[in-house]
Amino acid sequence: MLRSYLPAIVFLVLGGAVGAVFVTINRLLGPRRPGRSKQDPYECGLPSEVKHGFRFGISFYLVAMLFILFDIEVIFLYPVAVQLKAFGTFALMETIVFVFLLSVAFVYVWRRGALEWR
Amino acid sequence: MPDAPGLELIAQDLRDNDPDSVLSTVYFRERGTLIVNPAAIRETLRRLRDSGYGFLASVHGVDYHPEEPRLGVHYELLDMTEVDRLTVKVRLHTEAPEVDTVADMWATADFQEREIYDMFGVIFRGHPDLRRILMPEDYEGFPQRRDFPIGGEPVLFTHNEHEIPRYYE
Amino acid sequence: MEIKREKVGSGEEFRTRQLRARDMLRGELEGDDLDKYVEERVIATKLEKALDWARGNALFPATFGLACCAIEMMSIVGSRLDVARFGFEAFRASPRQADLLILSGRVSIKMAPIVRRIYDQMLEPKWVIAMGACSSSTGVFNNYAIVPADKFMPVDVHVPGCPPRPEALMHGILRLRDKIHGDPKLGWRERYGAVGTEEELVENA
Amino acid sequence: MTGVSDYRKQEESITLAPVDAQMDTATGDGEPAEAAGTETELLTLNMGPHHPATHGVLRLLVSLEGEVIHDVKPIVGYVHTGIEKTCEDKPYWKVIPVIERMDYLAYYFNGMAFSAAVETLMNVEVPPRAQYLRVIHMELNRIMSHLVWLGTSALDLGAISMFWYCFRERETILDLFEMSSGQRMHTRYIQVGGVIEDIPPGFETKLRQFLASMPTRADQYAAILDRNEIVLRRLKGVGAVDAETLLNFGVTGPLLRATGNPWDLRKAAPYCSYDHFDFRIPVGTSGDNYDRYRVRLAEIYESVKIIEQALDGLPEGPYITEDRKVALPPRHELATSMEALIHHFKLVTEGFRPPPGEVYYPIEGPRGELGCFVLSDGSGKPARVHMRDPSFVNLQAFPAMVRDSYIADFIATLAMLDPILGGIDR
Repeated sequence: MLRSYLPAIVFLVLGGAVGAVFVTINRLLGPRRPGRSKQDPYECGLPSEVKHGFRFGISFYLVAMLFILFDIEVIFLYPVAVQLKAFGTFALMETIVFVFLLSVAFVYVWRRGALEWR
Repeated sequence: MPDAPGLELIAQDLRDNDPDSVLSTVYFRERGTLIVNPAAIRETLRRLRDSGYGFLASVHGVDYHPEEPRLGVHYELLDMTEVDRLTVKVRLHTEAPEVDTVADMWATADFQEREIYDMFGVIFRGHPDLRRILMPEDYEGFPQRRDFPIGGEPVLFTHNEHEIPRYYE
Repeated sequence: MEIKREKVGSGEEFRTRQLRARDMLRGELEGDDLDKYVEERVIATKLEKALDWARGNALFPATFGLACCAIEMMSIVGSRLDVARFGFEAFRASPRQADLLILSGRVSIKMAPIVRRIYDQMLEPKWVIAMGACSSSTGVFNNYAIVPADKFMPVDVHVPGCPPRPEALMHGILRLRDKIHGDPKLGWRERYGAVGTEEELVENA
Repeated sequence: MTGVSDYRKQEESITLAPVDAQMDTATGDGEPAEAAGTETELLTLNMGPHHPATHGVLRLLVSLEGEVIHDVKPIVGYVHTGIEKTCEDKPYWKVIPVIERMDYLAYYFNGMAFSAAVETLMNVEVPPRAQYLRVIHMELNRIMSHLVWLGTSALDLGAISMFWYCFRERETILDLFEMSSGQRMHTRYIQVGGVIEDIPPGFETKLRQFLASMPTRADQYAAILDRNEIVLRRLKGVGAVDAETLLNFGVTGPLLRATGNPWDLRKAAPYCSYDHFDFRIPVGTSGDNYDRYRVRLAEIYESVKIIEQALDGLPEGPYITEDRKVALPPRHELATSMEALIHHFKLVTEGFRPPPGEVYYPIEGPRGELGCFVLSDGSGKPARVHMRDPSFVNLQAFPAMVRDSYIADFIATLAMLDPILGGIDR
């Protein structure tokens, strides 16, 4: 069972290794002179007053939700696209229904005006 | 440009309205200048604007140091239809450098009056947001007055290299 | 100080190197030939020198256009003076991603604390080039409003000129690169045999 | 919302547009705003001095409602060099290098404004060849200024390749400046009484090559940007202000001409023999960002036309006034005539002394009316030099352009405003 997953595992290990190497090298070799004003948030050279407890507008949250909703849909299409020959026409019909359902959701959201950026 | 008689005509009908508004007129290099009493500046400029000088090109301050009413504020008016320029000048003493603002008549005067306040210390009564524009907010002194030292570092020559502390002392 | 001219390599020596490289590629090079070949290619160096070599060749300048020198700084990115040939093309906007601050322009007293804060917020290792006469000394305007960069910031390279030609700024950047690589060419001190006449500061004399 | 830091207490007097009544922000540090309701709080942000999109050290205090701009407060002065104070301490002909560093993209115009003011002060008549040379160099400088503006604004909109095209043209123009005056920027070519040097022999051929290639290059820029989908979406109908409010703000130059008002000092009050050339004034229709872009691009073609006519009709004669009181005598005369030596000595040591008086001389800079006010008290040094800088006045109209627009349009409008901070802060 492990054989077929080997490339994916090697891929994951390599990715993690490269990321770790870059972080540790910077931490080890980079000169470290912590300064008080180096920790301050950078706001074009002036001391920043935006405290982290700041409340954002609702439209940012709405757009994030819509993005997640429609972007995950693409992820579901990948496995089907890779093995389309093996699954045959049944999978094709399946994905069409899936996409149609989501497009209904998309039209609803569109008509309700959630996509208006204000 | 309003030629000499034209300038006198303008001064004349300003005086008809308010006798002591125009103190004197100067005609130099084909350019007319009206020297106006500081109290009547708003009325004069409004009247000139209605009579055609609708565009205020520039408002700038001048320090005539030796002459007594030291601080001067110049208003460069421009009549875009007849391409006619006129300068209106106001002379102020340093003890009470107060004059009415024209920022509500021309929005262009907002920044320029703030610069005059910043550089010469002329206070514009009624200005929406009179504070320093070019110098830091907490700067003391008005840099462009003639008695303000020009500042900067003295240049090191052989004769004064011992009096001036080197940069590392 | 006369200029010595040596030939790069006479014809036949160049031929032998070509043949050895071909044998190397075919894998037929053995014995001491192989050792000599490898020795020439590998330089034994300390980690620090390798780091300096890497840092020197990939400085990310922070776009810090103050005044007229900024226009000349912009033109070194242009096509005639391509600073990308030396690896300095990526002008970063935020101090977090930059390690070279080119102070191009005049620093007024209202701007000095901001320049100092941005210098503090840059990550180590960081270098500063004071471009133009105004940031090195007060330049043309020796008056109440201008502060020379040395007064509030450690500066590595001063580029004279008002504004300095783009080639002068490029020369300044390359001179900084030599300084990072640890062998700062002393320029006129070498040309006129004045090595050793550097002015020592009083506190560390 | 945000506790007030000690730095802001120093600027306590900055008053932003009052937040709409029914919304109250957090009072003091720490307590959350109870009845803020669904209304989003205003985020006060500094698009501060060190920012890639502000075309110099311009600080914009922006209060944002989500991504919509509620109010903008431009705060300037971060590159204030006290140039007008420095001018009062220098003889007249030493003032020109200092004046040229004010609006560092229009240095020929600064030199011209100051020299023309001093010439009217002293009633010096500039020979026709000098006037034509001044026109040639000023129009080249206008093209260069528009090219730098086009390069950096297209960079702000994302068209990075435009930066390289425009700076390639700029290099050819700077070569011409270097040929005629020896220096790329701040050339001090225009002097009181005329120009410093006559143009070298090879200048005319190189200039003709440039004039031949510039219109085709400008066509290429137009082909890239004019009907580009992104540029149209970003610029069309954005930041439009009607001519009336612009005039009230004192705005002149391409910003005013974009709204359809053909006010251009070269046509309205011709100076320095501009009336000898026929050229047209490009005028927009609706005054939005797209018109400002098209007006400036069309001005490049007009400037090329002016230079061609000036080069064809370049009169012979002296390149600087013959009046020895103002201009240095030629070097070879010093060996022979005593008067030339005396004039030379007097000019070099102390400079000339204009009669007491004051003059305000406006000319048409690349960004609007650039007026130089010179007050002389009869001594060798000017008593007061003031430059009415177009960028300083045009910046006041900026809040009116961007209120209730998105941040992206804010950046595009700031790019089209073409502020030069050296001119704003003097």
